[in-house]
Amino acid sequence: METLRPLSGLLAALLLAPLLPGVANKVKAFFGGRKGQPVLQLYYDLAKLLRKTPVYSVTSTWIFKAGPAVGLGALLLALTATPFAGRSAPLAFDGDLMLVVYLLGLARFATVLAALDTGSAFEGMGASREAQFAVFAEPAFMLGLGALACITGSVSLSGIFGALTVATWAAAAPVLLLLTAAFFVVMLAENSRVPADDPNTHLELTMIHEVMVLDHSGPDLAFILYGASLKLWFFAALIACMVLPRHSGAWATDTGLFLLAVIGVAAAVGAVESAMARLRLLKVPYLLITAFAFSALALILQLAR
Amino acid sequence: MTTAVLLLPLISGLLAFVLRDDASRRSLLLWTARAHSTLAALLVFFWLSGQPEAGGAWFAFDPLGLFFLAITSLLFLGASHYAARYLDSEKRSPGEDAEPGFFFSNAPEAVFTGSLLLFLAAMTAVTASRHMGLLWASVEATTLLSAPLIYFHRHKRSLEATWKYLLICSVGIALALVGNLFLGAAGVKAGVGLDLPSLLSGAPLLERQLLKAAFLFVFVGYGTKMGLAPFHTWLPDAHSESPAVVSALLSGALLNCALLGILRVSAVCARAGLADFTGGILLLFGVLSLLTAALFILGQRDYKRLLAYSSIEHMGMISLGAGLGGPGLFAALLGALSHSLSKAGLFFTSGVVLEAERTKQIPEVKGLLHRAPLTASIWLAGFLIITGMPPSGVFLYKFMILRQAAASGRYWLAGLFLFLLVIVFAGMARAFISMVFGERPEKPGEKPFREPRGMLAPAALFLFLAVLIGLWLPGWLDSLLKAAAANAAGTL
Amino acid sequence: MLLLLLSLGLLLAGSALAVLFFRRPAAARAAGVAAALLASVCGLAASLQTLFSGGFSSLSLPWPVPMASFSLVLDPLAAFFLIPIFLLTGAGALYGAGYLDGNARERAGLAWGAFDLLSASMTLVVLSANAVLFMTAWELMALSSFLLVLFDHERPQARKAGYLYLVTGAAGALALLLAFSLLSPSGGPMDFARFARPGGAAAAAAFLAALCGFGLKAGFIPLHVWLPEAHPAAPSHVSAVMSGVMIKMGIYGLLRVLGFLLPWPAWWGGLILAFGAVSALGGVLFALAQHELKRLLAYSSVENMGLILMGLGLGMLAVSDGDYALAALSFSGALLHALNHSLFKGLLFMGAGSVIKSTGTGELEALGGLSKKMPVTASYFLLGSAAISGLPPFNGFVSELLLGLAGLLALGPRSRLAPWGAVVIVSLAAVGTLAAACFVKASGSVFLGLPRSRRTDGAREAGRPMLAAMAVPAAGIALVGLFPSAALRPLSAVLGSILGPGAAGFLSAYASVPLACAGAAAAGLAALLLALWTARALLLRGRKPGAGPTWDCGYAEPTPRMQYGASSFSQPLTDLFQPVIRVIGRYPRIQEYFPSGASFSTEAQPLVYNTLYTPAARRIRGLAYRFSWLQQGRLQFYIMYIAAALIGLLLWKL
Amino acid sequence: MHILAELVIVLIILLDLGLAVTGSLSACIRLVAAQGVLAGLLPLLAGTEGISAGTAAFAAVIVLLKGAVFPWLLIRARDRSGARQDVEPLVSYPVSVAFCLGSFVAASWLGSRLPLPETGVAWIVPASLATVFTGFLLITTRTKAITQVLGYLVMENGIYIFGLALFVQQPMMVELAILLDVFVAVFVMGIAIFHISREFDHIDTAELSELSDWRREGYGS
Repeated sequence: METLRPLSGLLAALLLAPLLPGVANKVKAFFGGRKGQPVLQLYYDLAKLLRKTPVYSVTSTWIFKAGPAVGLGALLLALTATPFAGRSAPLAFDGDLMLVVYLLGLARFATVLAALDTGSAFEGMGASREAQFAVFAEPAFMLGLGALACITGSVSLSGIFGALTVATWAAAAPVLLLLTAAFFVVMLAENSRVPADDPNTHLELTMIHEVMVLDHSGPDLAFILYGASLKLWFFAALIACMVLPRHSGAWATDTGLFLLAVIGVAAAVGAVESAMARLRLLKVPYLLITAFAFSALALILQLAR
Repeated sequence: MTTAVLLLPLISGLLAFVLRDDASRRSLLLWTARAHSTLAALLVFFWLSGQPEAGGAWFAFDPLGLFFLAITSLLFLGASHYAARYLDSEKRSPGEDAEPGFFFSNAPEAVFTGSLLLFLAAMTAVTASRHMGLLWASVEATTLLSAPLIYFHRHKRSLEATWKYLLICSVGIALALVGNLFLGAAGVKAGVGLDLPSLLSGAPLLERQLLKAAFLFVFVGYGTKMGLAPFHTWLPDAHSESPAVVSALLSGALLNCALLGILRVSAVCARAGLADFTGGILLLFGVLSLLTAALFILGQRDYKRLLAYSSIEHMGMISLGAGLGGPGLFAALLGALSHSLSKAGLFFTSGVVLEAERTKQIPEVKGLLHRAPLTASIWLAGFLIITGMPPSGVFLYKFMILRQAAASGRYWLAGLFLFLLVIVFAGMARAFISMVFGERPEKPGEKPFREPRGMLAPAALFLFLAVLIGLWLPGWLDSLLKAAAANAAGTL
Repeated sequence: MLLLLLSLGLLLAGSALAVLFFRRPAAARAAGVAAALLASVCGLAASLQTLFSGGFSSLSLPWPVPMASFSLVLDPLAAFFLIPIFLLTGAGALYGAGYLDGNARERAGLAWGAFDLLSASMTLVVLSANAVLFMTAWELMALSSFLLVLFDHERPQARKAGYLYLVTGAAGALALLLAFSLLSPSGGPMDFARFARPGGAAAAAAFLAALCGFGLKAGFIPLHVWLPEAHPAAPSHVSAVMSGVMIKMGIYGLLRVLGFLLPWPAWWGGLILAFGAVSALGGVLFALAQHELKRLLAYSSVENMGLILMGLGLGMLAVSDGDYALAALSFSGALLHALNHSLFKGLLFMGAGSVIKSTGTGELEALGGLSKKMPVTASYFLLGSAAISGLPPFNGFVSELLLGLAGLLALGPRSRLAPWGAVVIVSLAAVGTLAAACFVKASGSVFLGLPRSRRTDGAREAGRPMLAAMAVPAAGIALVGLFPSAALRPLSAVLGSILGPGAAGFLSAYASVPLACAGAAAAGLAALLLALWTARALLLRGRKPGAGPTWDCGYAEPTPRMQYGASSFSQPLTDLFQPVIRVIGRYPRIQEYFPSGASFSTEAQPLVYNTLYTPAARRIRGLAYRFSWLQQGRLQFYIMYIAAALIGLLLWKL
Repeated sequence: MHILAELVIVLIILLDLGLAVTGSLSACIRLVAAQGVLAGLLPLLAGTEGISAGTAAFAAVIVLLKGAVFPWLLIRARDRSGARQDVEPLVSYPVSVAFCLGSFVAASWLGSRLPLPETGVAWIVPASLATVFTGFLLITTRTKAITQVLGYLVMENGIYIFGLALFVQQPMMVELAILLDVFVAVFVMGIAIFHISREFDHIDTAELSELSDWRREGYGS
């Protein structure tokens, strides 16, 4: 158990991440007055997909096959740098947030290339949109992290969230609220949730993430779905770190509270999806620019203190 | 030896008028040039070995004069070889103008060769003069003797150029005479004559106001001849319409003679404590010349005129160097040397380009590399050298002038200088790139062109020398330049 | 030093031999390539030795020219910039041996002569410690690359590029002359050792002149206009050298001159940082809008120079703020990025060259699906693309990590530089994603999907020497990415020679852990990917994947023409940045009921060139045109000028 | 004696005025010749001591050149060229007169500004400088090539008088060299005019403006 404790955050992420989309869907179903699919649906899907034999387009090459694996690998590594329940992540160093952001970039790079490898018009369209939204999401995210670095005086994820305490909240509540909002918006966009994208849409022309992976099947698709849930976990964990500044020091309590917070974030995603409609594609950048503005405003407020 | 170097071209020139036979006249030209250079080299050698020839009261060589004599003589040596080959080719193919169906004849070779040699005599006299009046007379003589050279091709445009050259320069030189009179008047009270040694030694005694007036008149007068804007107007016409060899001599040797005239008077002024006064005027007109050159080089359509404006640009730079004083004078003299070498090389090449393409219009020359690769390469190299690509003397002197401008705290001048140089470069680069490179349009009935090695050799040699002084400035040249600069500063 | 002199000699000899053998292309090529390769080996050995031992050697010989002396200094800063020179000219020579084979044989002699001269002059630029020598080398560098840009001088674009390049090069050189003059106004040789910071406005003037002069070579916005014209015009191995190394000479020179100008006022750093941010963002946006491969790469060089400048600017700000730790981090980020950029940009240009040689075009809209016909080139290009987008585990990430870390540290509690730090990290993030988009587009449209035209029909994999040459930068990319800690020592040595010996310690204090962790993460990522790939293979064991057409949402017969093209890919982004990227679209006008063929294309306008340079040139030409009346041909007027000048002078001066 | 010299000076100024308003080409040539003769005589009249043989000989040469040789050369050139008899000024006569008077005022001002050596003869410095300016006027406002030569000669006259005014003790050799130059200049100009008339059929300098950089049509291409 003692050897597991430092790795507990990573383990929790690996095991529980597929739960989050389920939670979001369940919340959505609740708001819609439906029963909805089971919370564990993604686990079933993954198990089924891993057993399936894939079909490959004759157009595609090894890049198409490598894409999902690279995407998953990048996210796995990113999670090792994600702090968990007030503890340092296994991989924590000055500037590790750069690593995390660029790993997300690597995952995107691989997915987009794989999409282009099919030579399909639809997948190209999705790839283009994915690349476009990242251009706005990533600066907003980086600037938010920078503002946090400015507040806490630390430049690693673990350091930042380790230094984030109740006292910090008391001193800089508006700034931190703005940042939380910015991170939430970035999370919605990066994870293809409403209002940036609709994971459940069936009209390819309007899809972003889903349309990029149309051609993937079998274990490759499983990698992609699992990777997507890990990404959601990553953002949810960060937001949980933001809103849970108080740590008792007891492992079990902290872990439990933290997991609840992560699931709460997923539920909030579901709630937003129930309450809002999807934005027009042209408006999505505006949403992200708003997130950027939140981050910038937070930084300015902090500097002007 | 001074007498010999003065008389040799004079006698040969007179002889050339008498000689009947073209071949013997050409060898007379060549041998006179060679003998003249030998004598000049000997004079330099004796000066270096510490036993300069004393000379007379009227004619003697100080380092400044010696330096300009050396340039003139060297240039003439190249020009004579080029001219021999050129006259040969002109003889074979009667001139056809760029305008179709417009034929012209050439001046008799005797007149051309004779004037060429007498021109050399006059220039030698300029460099040797120890008396301001004599200097003036010699400069005027260069004008008159070069006029027939410009009018070698007997057609309308060269006649027009000759006429303008003659009249503008004569008016200018007349003003220089007024200046000389003022100079004399300035010394009347102190009993200082117009000969250089007494002027220099008695400079502090001269009437300052008159000395200033004298400098102004002399500057405008010789400045006209030197091609400083706004007195430069004759220069593009004369350079573009005369044969390449004459353009080279005008640009490389004649302009220097006028520069020498200005330097002589400014040395006296410096001695009299008027260095700031003369410096300011030299700087002003240097900048004006650069500005004019920049404006007219941009979009220039005639490549010989382009070269002429480039001469104005360099005269402006040299004037800047002289105006800055100190190391700037050294730079100006180095500039005179480098400009003469590289511009002569370029003009020589322009003659071959004209022969190859039968037009002076830049837009009509395309893809010269395909028709005359060697000529095109020399042409391009010349462009790079004249615009100051290192290693070359031009680069060095440009750099030294800039450094001196910075050292004297004239930052605005330095900035303006750079800006104008960029414009000049842009204008010249456009012309040269479009001429040398590109696809060559098919011209019906055009025969393949045999590049005349005899004409290209002096061009290549001069350009090589221009590069060489940027790579290796021999000790003797350095000391000659330093002594000449001291002369020009009035300190020696 | 001796080894370096040897490689200089080898290069010059190779250049001379190649020109002499211009009638026998094979001999010229042999001489040129052999000299370049040998010189690279010697030079690399010497510079690595200096860099890792932190040595310093100099050589000074008299040179009988005013202001000049043949002074060479090999310090870590010089050695650091020698590495990309020798790496890329060696690889470039090898590549060129294959690339130039077959076309334009009669120009081979000149091409190889110019190539070796370019290598030699760049080496001399870095080594020289005298202004005259420096400028000579600098201009020879410009001249030799100018000749190479005009290699295909029958193409009007090449002539335009050559013209622009020559003129901007000359303008830059003149600005440098001014900078050197201001640094050493008093007489005597202009040795770097005698340079001193001038007082007052002269220091600022020297700084601005140097920024202008070196900036014109480094090609940051708005001084970049020659770059996207000239780099595509040259043969690809030359583009690789020009883009990968030659423009770095601007950075080198700036660093060298800044060393003489210490202490720096804060606004210098701010100015450089601002230029850097503008270049980085502008460069990548313009790159995104291009659809010619080499032009795209050229604009991407502008972007990367911007990143380097951002690091420099932040470092300078930190120095004037007294924060040497931050300075050490940002300077080393900038330096390392300079090295990294030469590696991946060299690789990318070589990859682009292989595509162009094999298909005859670099138009993205005419290519596609080449990864099947040129798998090795495709892999190299993808590697370069990932590296240039700053993605782990490659080298681009390491330098961007250092830059980002510096930006984040600037945001720290002692936050006088906080706004600048914010600018740096936001620009980094934006540039990173935009660069990724740009290179996904480039590699996707060239190598992935289906061919968009018949140009790719005859495509073949590049020849052996070209592939071997590409392996060199590729190996560098992987090595720096996996072992970033190895850069610590050389970088400390270089910092020591810029900021003084004290600065070296700061770097290891602040950067050793992040670099080690980045290396570990890179290795971990590699292992993870290997594991995942193995897992995937295990899962698929014994199963035969099906094959079919691409699923196109029910449409049964997708054709290559239905693919997303390069323009369509970037259109959403270019539309959003419309004020910066003026894309002119040529839309078809459909009038008949049954329109036959119609096509749509877009073209990005060079904004800075069109809004800054063209109007300025037009204004000046207009002025020249207006004043051309002065030379109207009438003698009377000419004489009047003389009279007027005389009278004016008399009134004014007497 | 000085009275005589001053009378000559006044005559020279009047000749300047006359040149400014004369419309006939041959009259102009005669006026310039007269001015030259007067200028040549001036040293004989203005000298304070006796007239040496050298001075007399020099004066004789000048009178001969300016009074006989130059007019002859110019009239020959005019006849050869078949030029019309008018000088065709570019500005109206009143303006020419005003300019001439203005130049005299300016010359007086200039002379007063400069600490020139005392001369025995009144107005000689202003008159000489005014003559130089009149030469400029002739060159710049007349269209014919011959009038430009005339202008040049008037300038030379002015300069000659100016030299006298300053009483600079020129050595004879320099004087001679200068004189020779002027002579050759006029000679060469005469030849040039001859050629011009042959090439162009007339000597109107408006024709002599083909060589120019004036881009009237706008910046092409």
